[in-house]
Amino acid sequence: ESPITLGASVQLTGPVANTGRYYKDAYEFAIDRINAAGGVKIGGTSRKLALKLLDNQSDVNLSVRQYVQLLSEDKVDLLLGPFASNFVLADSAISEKYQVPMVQGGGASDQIYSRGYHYIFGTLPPASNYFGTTIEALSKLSPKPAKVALLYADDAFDVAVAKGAREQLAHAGFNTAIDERYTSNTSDFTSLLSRIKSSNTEVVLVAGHETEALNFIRQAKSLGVSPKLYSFTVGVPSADFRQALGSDANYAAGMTAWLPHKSLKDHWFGDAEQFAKAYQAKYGYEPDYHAASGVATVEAMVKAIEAANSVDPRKVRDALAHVNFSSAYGQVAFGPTGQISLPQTMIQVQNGKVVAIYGPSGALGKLQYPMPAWGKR
Amino acid sequence: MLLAQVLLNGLLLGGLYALMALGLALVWGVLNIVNLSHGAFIMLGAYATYFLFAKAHLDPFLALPFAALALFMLGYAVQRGILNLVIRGPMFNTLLITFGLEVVITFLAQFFFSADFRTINPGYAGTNFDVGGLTIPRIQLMAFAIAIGLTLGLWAFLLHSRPGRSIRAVSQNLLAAQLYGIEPRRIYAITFGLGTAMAGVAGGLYGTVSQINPYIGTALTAKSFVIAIIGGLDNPLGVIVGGLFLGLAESLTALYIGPTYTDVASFGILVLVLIVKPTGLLGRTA
Amino acid sequence: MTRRTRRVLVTLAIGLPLLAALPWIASPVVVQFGINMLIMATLAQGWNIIGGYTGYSSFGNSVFFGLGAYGVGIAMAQFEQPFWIGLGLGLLLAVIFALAIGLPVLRLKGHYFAIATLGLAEVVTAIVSNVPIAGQNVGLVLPLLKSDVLFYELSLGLLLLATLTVFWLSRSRFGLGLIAIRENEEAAAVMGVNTTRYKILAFMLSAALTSLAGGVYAYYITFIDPAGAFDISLNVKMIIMAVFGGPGTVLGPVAGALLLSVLSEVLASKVTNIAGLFFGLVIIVAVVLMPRGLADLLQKFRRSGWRYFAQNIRSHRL
Amino acid sequence: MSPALLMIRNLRAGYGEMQVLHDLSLDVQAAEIVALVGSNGAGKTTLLRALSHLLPWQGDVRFDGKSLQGLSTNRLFSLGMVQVPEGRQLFDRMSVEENLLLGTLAGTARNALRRNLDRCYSLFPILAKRRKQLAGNMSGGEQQMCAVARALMSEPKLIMIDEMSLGLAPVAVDALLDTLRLIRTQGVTVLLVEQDVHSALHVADRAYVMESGSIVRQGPASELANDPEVQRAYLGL
Amino acid sequence: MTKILQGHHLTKRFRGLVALHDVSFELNRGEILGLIGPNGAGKSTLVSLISGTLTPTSGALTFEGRSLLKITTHHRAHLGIGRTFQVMKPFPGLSVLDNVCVGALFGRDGGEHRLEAAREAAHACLEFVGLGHRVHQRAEALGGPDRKRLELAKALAMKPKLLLCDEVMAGLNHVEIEEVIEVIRKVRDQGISILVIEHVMKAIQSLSDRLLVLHHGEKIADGPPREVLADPRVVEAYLGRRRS
Ligand SMILES: Nc1ncnc2c1ncn2[C@@H]1O[C@H](COP(=O)(O)OP(=O)(O)OP(=O)(O)O)[C@@H](O)[C@H]1O
Ligand SMILES: Nc1ncnc2c1ncn2[C@@H]1O[C@H](COP(=O)(O)OP(=O)(O)OP(=O)(O)O)[C@@H](O)[C@H]1O
Ligand SMILES: [Mg+2]
Ligand SMILES: [Mg+2]
Repeated sequence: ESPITLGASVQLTGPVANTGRYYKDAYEFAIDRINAAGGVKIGGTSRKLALKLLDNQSDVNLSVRQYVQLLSEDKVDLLLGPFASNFVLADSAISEKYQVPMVQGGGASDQIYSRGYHYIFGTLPPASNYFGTTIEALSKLSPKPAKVALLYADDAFDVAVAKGAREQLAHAGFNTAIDERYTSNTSDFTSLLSRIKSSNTEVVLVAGHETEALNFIRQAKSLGVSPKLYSFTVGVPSADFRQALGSDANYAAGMTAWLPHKSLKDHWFGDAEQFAKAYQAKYGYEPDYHAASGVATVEAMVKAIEAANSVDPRKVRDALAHVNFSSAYGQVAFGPTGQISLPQTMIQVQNGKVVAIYGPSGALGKLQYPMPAWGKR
Repeated sequence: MLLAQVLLNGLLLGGLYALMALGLALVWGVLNIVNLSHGAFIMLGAYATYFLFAKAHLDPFLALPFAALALFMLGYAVQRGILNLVIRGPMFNTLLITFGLEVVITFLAQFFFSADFRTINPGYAGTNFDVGGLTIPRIQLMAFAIAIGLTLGLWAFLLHSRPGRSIRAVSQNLLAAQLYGIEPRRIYAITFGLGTAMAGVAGGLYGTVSQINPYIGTALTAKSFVIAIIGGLDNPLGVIVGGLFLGLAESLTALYIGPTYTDVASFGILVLVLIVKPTGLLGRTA
Repeated sequence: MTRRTRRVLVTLAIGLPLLAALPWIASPVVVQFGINMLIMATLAQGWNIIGGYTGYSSFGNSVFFGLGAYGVGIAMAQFEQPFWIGLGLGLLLAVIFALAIGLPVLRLKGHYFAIATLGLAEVVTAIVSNVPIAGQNVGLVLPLLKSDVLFYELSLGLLLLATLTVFWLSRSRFGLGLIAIRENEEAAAVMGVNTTRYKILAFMLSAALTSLAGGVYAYYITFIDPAGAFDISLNVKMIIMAVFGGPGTVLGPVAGALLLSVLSEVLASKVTNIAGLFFGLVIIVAVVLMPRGLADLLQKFRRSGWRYFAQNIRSHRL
Repeated sequence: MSPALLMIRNLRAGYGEMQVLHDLSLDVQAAEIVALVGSNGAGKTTLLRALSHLLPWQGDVRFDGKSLQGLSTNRLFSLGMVQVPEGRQLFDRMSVEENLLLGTLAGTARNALRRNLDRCYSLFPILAKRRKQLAGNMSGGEQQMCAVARALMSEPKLIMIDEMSLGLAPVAVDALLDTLRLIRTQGVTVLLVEQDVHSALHVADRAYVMESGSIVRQGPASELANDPEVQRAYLGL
Repeated sequence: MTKILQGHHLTKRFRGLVALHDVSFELNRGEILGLIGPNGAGKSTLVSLISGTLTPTSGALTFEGRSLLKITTHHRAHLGIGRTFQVMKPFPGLSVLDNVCVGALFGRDGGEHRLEAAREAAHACLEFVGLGHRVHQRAEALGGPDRKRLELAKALAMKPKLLLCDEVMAGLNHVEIEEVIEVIRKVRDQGISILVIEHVMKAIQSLSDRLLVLHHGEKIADGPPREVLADPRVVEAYLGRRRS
């Protein structure tokens, strides 16, 4: 029996490689495990999974061509996604043209799902709700923070995050003293930080990229800017982030759609905790939600193939629309537009460890609030 | 107070900018090589300092001279071994070849150093002191001082020493320089090496205030262009002016107009300066 | 008509129909690659007019490309107009832009011009990412058209148009005027070449061709944002392809685009994650071995054989 | 006769495939002014370029008894051979004074520098007035003066001048010819390429006539000046 | 005799340096005017003012009765002003023929618009100055004197009414100078007015109808060659003792 081939083009080199490579690891990890467990059952026989992975060098145009190559030349059966919303936006046009479903765990922008495409499915929850739990947690504080700053990068994903957060902040009755868009990949936050300091803003919410979070925190320290809390959409859950900042990473809050918790049961990995252990043992770093979401895409694909009892793209597509299973990543089921809906959990770095603070079901841990001033740590 | 603080931030940033652009301006002004790989050398300097700091536990400021030396040797070798092969060809060739170099260096950096983000984070990183209500970050201040010092040193060297004059002579008329006893291959390599050594120092300092990864180079090259041009190429002092100018312009734009407009401001100024005074703020008119 | 031109014509007469028929005989990957290659070649050819013939190394051509792309993007995504309207809009934007900035910027010489246009490219990118009708930095999503054949033929047509334009240029009074400007602008002016007008016309011509390519690209890729549409490394690629092939020649840029595209494509799909390294090395080696481009190689290689490369190194090194 | 300061035997040189100099032989004695005349394209400039090793050559060339084979251009300067090249080749974006300073050897003492500068300025007063001006902005004749002055700065043993009087006003030519005579008395040797054959033969001790890359006539300058063949070909008499 | 070119109180400053100071002059139709003066006197500067590559600091210029001040460089070429450059400016990458062709294509009245016709005209010009045997070489490969000839051919191809020659004989030997003198005479015989700058006395004497002498940017003499060359100020500033 020939294997079922999944194709993907991800960022193994180039500026986005830092996160892109998580998807490579996740895809390989999931496929190995599924194959070890016997593979995919179709019509009574078992077929193995294979992966055809290409490096798009962080170049959108190249990634588009590589997806065409995967479909027409390498004749892969089904598609897994790249990392990041702008890649998914362009690449999903190929899956739509060829009518082969793509399940991706790397793009969360609302734009991906607003085009009425039928062949794109995603395991990252909607951008607009990223700060939901964080804001809920904030409104439970007393005294309630008087001034909040909302800073966001100007790319599709972060603009969508900010839009949601803005509404939720207003709804929860916060005074948003600073609401500022900044250029993606900027390395200088000193002007914004000085404004935050001089306006005595207490809570800062940053929707941006990992590099920006790093620079933000380092420059906050050097300018002695210490609000009572700051929270970042990305970076905080990743090991890389904590390693780069050392002890300066403490108190940084963030969010994740996934934590390696025992309660997340999985057909192949047992539960999320076991998954995380096995993953770390193999790759030498802690998995964060990118890895988990990447694994979930492979699992969703397998579930759909088994449900459709075929690798026919259209049948798999219809089956994907109806999958609903529990995984190490969480409950996977796609809404009418193709996007999953998962709540975010607020987290904070405490003594170099990621601690869950607040989830959809309420408080999970104690928020260290306010953060001590830089000089008093 | 906010304005004063932002002005200060801008100035300190500008000092670092100036140092970043210094090597580019030197190599461009003297060798007429528009070095698209300049940012990649800054990146290498940052990594050199990082590894000396993280692996050899050397204070980053003490590591700078070693980083500079390493980058000097690398630059010397690159010029002797590669750039000198095409130096007499059409102007575009150096542009292309340095573009190729950038691709290669970046690739190798990511191959050997991985795409992980790094920071040079000594114990005193991020400390600051207060002067009359202004917060002055310590590392930025030291970086600023080093940047200004190096620039002035280079300026004096180029303008008033015999080797400096020889360097400029080679750039202006290769044939005459040879006829008058100057060995151009060595001078070229030394100059390029000086340029990369400057980039190395700038990179080390950059790493102490910002995160580093193999891909920071391209953006830094662009920034260095802006500064070099605003300042003018035939005078290292111009680079200081360009750096400070840009630092201030960006900080003020971020404060008053909005952080997404800093690029409009910095590159807008670049274009305006070019149109009004192509030789830069301090340059001589032709 | 010399023997050489006749040979070129014969090659074209056979080659063109073959190229046009390609989508029906080749695999979709090849078509996909073809679209990309043809667009790149058009860009290189567009750049050739201002950079190769006039001697002004523009780094602003990515702006024309972006304006072309946004013309189509805005017309289709924001106003639901047909593609052709968008193409026209982009063309208009680009040509007007070339005219407006050409006047001040084309007074600059050499590297200064290059950097000024580079600066302009950054400014325009930054402005567009703040303009609501262009979708700010979030970008625009265009309707999906599932016909790669159409895109292929469009791109081929564009390249043909660009190449014919350059061919005409190479043997016209206008073209000689541009070359004179490239070789010595002051002398050209003294001999009666209206340098300002010629330079701006060349810039506008270059802008027009480049923006058309941008428009086709936008519709084809279905999603544009400032970083993608105004990508400066795209501009670097145009230059590399044109220079690699031989700037200031009719077919050089096309040959350069073809060769480099094939090379980087093969590398990207075969040695996938070390493609970047190879690409960089190839550029370095190519510049060292053939500093005057493919056109020169083809001309002289037959005469001097492999010694050609050694001679090049000897005459260009220090 | 003592061995020549510059001795050239069977020199062959050219551009790429094209050979320009054919087995050329020529001697220049110490403290002598030798003129080299010849029509357009005879190869005079090529000879000077080859001597400075700006072109590859074969043959035997000795300076001060020492073979020049394999010596790089910049080494020749420190041996005391300097050249005022065709087209002047100034450092255009440097001041006149910096141009002159670059004409000196590394390590020249400060007062020697001063003395040489003063000598050049008194020779060409206009250079003193323009000392801070960029060389590239000067008039054609001023540039020629600057180029000659730069060559004199290093107190060379042998100075080779291509197209000496190019663009110089008659007064300036006179001044220059006087200077050449003067430095000759100080032991400097001069190899002069000059289109104004009349002036050249007037100032030179000996002269060579060159045609198509070979020497066709040689002898004392006064003798050649009266040679009817030379008169017809170069003086238009 | 009508005046083709007149300069009124022309002054040109380069920052602090006054290169031309209050110079007035005129050039008659069909005349050859010699312009001499010591090095740095401002001769080339004057030519640049006329051809439009420099603009005067003050003063006025009229060509065939119309003011030149607002007229761009290329337009002056169309009106019929052609010049050569002392520091030569060939189009180095083009063939000798194409170099000259540019002149034919864009010169007086916008030049010849047909490429073939322009080529023929250019060929004729090259023959005329004695470069007929090198038409297909690249301009780069020409030596100094041949470049001078090329400069002249380029200007002639423009079919100018007024030709400005800036030291076209420098670097030529006496015999070659005779040839160029002959060429310039022939040009004049076609009715073209000429301004020549030359340091070769023999050429200046035999060519010029009139001489204009500049010294330190000022006009110190203007008149028939014989008189001017005998003027003690000219002798002292320019000719030197040997010629006196
Ligand atoms: N760079 C070059 N490439 C090819 N040929 C050249 C080059 N320079 C000179 N030549 C040729 O070499 C020959 C000798 O030229 P050279 O310049 O030495 O003559 P010359 O005696 O100095 O004459 P001139 O009076 O023109 O200065 C000429 O035929 C010339 O065309
Ligand atoms: N761009 C410039 N900047 C500054 N000074 C200049 C410039 N161009 C010319 N000069 C100066 O103006 C004066 C006149 O120069 P010009 O070239 O007109 O002299 P010239 O009479 O042609 O001399 P020559 O006989 O040496 O060619 C010179 O002293 C020169 O140094
Ligand atoms: Mg010569
Ligand atoms: Mg002059």
